[in-house]
Amino acid sequence: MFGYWDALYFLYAFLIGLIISYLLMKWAEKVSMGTRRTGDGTKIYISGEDQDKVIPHFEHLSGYFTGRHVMWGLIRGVHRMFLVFRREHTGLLTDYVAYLLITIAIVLGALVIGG
Amino acid sequence: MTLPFLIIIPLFGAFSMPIVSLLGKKIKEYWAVIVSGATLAVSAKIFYTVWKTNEIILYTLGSDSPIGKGVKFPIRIVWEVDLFGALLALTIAFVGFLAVIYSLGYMKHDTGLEKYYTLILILELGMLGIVITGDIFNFYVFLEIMSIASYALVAFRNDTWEGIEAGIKYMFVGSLASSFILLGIALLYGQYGTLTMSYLAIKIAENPTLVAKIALAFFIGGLLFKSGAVPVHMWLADAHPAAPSSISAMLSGLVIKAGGVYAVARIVFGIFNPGLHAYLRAFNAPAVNMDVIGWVIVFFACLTLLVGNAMAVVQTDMKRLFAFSSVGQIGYILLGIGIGTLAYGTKAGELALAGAIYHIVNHALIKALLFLVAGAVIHQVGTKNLNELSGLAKKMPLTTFSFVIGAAAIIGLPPLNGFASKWIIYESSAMYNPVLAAIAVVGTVFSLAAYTRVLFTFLGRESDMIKEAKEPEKSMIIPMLILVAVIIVMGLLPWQISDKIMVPTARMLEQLNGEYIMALLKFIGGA
Amino acid sequence: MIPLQFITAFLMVFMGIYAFLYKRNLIKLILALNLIDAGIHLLLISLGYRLENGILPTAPIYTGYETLKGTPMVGPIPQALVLTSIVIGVCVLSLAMALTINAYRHYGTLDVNKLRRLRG
Amino acid sequence: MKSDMGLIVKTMARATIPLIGIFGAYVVSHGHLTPGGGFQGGATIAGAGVLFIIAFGVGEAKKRINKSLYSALEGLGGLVFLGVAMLGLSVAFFYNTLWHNGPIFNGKPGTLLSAGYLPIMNLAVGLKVYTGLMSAVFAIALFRRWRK
Repeated sequence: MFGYWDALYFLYAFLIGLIISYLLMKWAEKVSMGTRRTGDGTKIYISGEDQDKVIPHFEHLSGYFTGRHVMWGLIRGVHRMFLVFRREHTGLLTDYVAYLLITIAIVLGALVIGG
Repeated sequence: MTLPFLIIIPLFGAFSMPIVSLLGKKIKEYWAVIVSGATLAVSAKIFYTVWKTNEIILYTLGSDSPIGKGVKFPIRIVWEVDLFGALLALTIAFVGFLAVIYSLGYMKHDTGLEKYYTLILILELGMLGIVITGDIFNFYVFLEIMSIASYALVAFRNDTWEGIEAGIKYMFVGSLASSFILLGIALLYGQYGTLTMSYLAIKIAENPTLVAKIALAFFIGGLLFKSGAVPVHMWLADAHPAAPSSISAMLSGLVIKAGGVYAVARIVFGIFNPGLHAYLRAFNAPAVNMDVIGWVIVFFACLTLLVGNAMAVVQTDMKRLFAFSSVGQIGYILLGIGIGTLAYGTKAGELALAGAIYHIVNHALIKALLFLVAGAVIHQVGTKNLNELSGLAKKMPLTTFSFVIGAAAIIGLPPLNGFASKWIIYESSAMYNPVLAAIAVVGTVFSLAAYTRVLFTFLGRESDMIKEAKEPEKSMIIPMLILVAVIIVMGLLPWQISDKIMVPTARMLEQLNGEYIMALLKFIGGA
Repeated sequence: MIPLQFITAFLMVFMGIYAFLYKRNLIKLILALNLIDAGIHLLLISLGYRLENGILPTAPIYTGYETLKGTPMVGPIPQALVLTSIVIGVCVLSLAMALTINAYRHYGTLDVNKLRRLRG
Repeated sequence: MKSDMGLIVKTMARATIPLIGIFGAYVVSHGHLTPGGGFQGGATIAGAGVLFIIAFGVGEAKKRINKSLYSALEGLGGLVFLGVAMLGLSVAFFYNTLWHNGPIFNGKPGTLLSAGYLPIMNLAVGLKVYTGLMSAVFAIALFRRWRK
């Protein structure tokens, strides 16, 4: 089962992984620039795009991004996703009906066009 | 013939419940236990028969042959039980039996109990009917019996606003979905003039028109609602927490399986067989492109397992968390069925179907256990808010132990039964398309996060709410411990069960040689 | 060429769906549910009613002496199906009424958009 | 809890309730010969019951209607239906053994004493539907008094 071409397959998977991680890094770089809250109203500026508000002892982070940034970016992204999902669950009967009709429309469209 | 007793016994129990309840106060509860126990025995017998002989049982209502007088096609209602149906009937009867025993202690303080037990038996009857029927209108009737019983049971505690609101939402949208299924049946009947599933399969293969495709779309749409796939999962998250916990265990463990994914699998593989249509297309004959429906199911499955498990992470209500986790697990089952449709006839497809069937059984047991645990906590402590429940482990050790086993099994830790089924689904989806396997693993990560939260809550510092808590009574502990024992035993021999039961079941469902149709054709004779 | 009764049936279904999407009163929603069911019943019952050689079919009641020789019969199966479906519809209707009364008791309104305490 | 209905309504109700009941009984018992059957006849008889509740008020109905008896009768109707369906179990569930070789109800088609188990089933279903619908309507009629 495991043959010569499977090695190429792993290479292909590895390349896709590299591309995905590069995109993830770019995205995290963009997302993690900014603020995050730590407590009552205090904000920490991880990367100083706003020089006036950079808190002391964190200046060295300006212009850099680290693994921590990626992590923060991921956490913020996931958190935003949760918020979107929760907001989507409105509890309105009309919405439930609309989702049911949309589902049936998707299946119907797929089957009529491709079936 | 033992097959009709699968319907007769719960029906008899439900009809005789008002009369029995006149006799005494306690008798109706024991009567419900006896009736569901007898159903369990019958279903075990049927499962053993089908598994031993490896043949499909075809039973005709009202006569000894499904063929009408003077005509060459089936006109009677038939029940057609293959291994998949028999396995699900066994699971349904088992979990239903445990839920009835659990209700003895859990529902002790409620009124109107004879209606409760009548409805619970009717719910069981509807699900058993769905899994044994071979007639599509009969399927609709049993689906509606099951649905109406579950609407009523969700709203059973009508003195709370939660049950009523969840019941109304479930009922209105659920009836709309049922109407769409009926519309699909009407279209199929108008086009092909028959209602027997296996004969319908032949007729559709002879002349697959646009009407058949539209009917298939209505079926799939309505049944995705009934199984709680993602854009239409919201009733599930509302209804399961609002119902009494023994009912939540049945709803989450059985109803979304029997009325949802089982029916999807039966319609996709029984009426529109992918192999049959691929064979027709190879000869340039008109056929339904079943790959499209496979990709539709896979699409909704991926959505379901991501969103369901992710929503479980952010809940504060314990039963709501379990309900969203059910949505996520339905995603795995649908993924298995979708890959089974796409990779029909190959090793990956067979494995995926076996994994889906295995996961149906495993999830029914595990989620029933988890909801029973939640019910025990609610019964003893009076709240289901996770923020108020910390430190339960010291006060209720047996309940916490059951929860730990259930949580570990549903995440898929190796020595327990959830691991085997999930592993088969990952493996087969990786064989078909690695991206799908990656999505499935991401879903499991969310699931792990959700259950870790509950576990930390149970093991944490003691809060004020639980100072007085103690273990529930025996009739509630025993079903939980039975489920724990079954989960551990099934976890110890995963591959044996998979090879002996699940793979033959998947083969029979897949019907590479058209066994489901052949069982009927035997009567027609060379048609 | 689509027969008129099929168009009517689907029109009824779409009217029900419209009411489901745009009406807010629970009683109207129950009516919408029944309207959809009635549309499907009309579709089903008209499936059994086909002209054969230009002769209108008669009801399939066996009385032994009244049936005209050679008169086609309407399909009996759709009638049985519709009857079953009507019984199911009555069950759903009565349960919906009971739930609506209970909802009015808890919420003091029949507006379905006010019934949204379960969310998130 | 006195009824608000006037003399005309009450008199008309007194006159028509037996007639509606008789017509419903006719529909039930001739279910295998003419259009109709257990469900339709039972619903018709339940119409008479609803007319009773409307004309004479819930208070009067409460005295006449025994809820647990109705519930037991509903169960009895279901049991009779199930039992008749099980008569032919040696061949198949729902096998019409009375029609093929039974002692009763196997007369010439078109007469009242024919059609095997169908008349018995119609009677059972009629009983079940009448008592079930009456219980439902009665429960809903009692319902609006939750505040008092």
